[in-house]
Amino acid sequence: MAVRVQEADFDPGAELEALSSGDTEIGAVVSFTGLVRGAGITGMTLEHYPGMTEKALAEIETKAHARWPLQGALIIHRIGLLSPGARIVFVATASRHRKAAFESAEFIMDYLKTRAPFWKKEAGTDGTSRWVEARDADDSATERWQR
Amino acid sequence: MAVRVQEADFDPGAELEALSSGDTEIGAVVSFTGLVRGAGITGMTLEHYPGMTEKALAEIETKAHARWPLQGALIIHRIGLLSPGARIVFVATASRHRKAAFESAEFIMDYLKTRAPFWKKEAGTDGTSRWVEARDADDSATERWQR
Amino acid sequence: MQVMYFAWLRERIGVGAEEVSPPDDVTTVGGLIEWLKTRNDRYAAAFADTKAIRVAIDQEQADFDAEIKGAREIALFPPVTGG
Amino acid sequence: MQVMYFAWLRERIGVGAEEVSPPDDVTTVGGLIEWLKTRNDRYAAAFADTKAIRVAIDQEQADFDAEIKGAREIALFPPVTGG
Repeated sequence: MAVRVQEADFDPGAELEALSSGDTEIGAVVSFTGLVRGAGITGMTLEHYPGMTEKALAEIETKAHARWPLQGALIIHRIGLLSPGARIVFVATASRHRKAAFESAEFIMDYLKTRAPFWKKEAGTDGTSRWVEARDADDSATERWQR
Repeated sequence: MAVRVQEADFDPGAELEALSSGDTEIGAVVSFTGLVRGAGITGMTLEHYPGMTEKALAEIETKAHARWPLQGALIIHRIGLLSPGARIVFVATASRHRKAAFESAEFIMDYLKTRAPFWKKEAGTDGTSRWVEARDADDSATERWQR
Repeated sequence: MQVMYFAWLRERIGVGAEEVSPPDDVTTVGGLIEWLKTRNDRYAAAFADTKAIRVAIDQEQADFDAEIKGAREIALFPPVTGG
Repeated sequence: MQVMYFAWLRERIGVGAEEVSPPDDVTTVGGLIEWLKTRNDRYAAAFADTKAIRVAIDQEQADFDAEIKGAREIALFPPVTGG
């Protein structure tokens, strides 16, 4: 179980390798990488709530482990100023079978989107900046795991 | 759109980088890596149907593109002799949003499992070898996309 | 107790965190917000739409009915948008 | 036409591919398999359980009712297990 909140970029290939190597029970590894989309913006600033963030991400990972048989899970979330195309978030899960790996990775992302205290502020190409608004679709995505 | 069938190993990090770089419309990249599980086996041989395999994988990718708005998709499947822990298959999809990336990657894997002409033969630690049997759960997983 | 603000709530109020001592009849998060609104126009404007406000007490999600007695750290912020 | 066998079907029959010339009254995949079974015991044993056999005609999935007339390449194999 691992959670990291950092300004620095990360290496998805190295993270996948570290997660899956050394345990030949693992048959399936799923990863999600979230990137800064570039349309109309020059960059994005990620603010978070130090202390609570790490706690919230660890709780989400614990929930995933309780729900699926996982050999491993990893959440990395960047903070600070990010350019278009930059990696923001990385989630990876490892399990014996693909269904558990897919579902748990999607579950972690859905919970992260509505439960982890991060806020995005976009800097527009027109010189203005604005806080990104939460999407109702994200709430719905989280709720479906509670049914 | 890309499909590769090869004996050689591949580098998931490099493949993810190639899939996501240069297009800042991409907000979400999902990858699946399938690995040889080691319990009771010394290795596994992947047989396939040259010609039909590439065609079947390309058709699955086309179906995924028709169903979700994807910026990119990649399927790599290895053939030949593989050791425990070795990578067998890699599927990656790139989209604006995470739901399309997750669903399309899972869709491709579900179809690949029941439609692409690959067969696994395991070499047991007891010296015997056996062809892996198809799982009903894989048929069900494919069928849910047809409802 | 310490009250923390994030994102546009922090920007509108003008500080990220502050020590506050609400009167004894302020017992819930909702009450705390109503009391903060009386401090000045910046607070009143920031909290005009409380539907847009989320709460954590001592770094755990909470709601407006939650008791604040004994809390060390109360955080108020807009819906999260990470990931 | 060429008939191809894969996985345990190939092993049981002993070849991976062969040219065959079934009589004119063999018009479907199912008929082809029944005709192959009459060739010798190896074929009869390999095709004993036809529920376990899948088919592709000219590299496209097909079923037992499919017409074989004009087919260049008919592949018979167990359910696939890749991925």
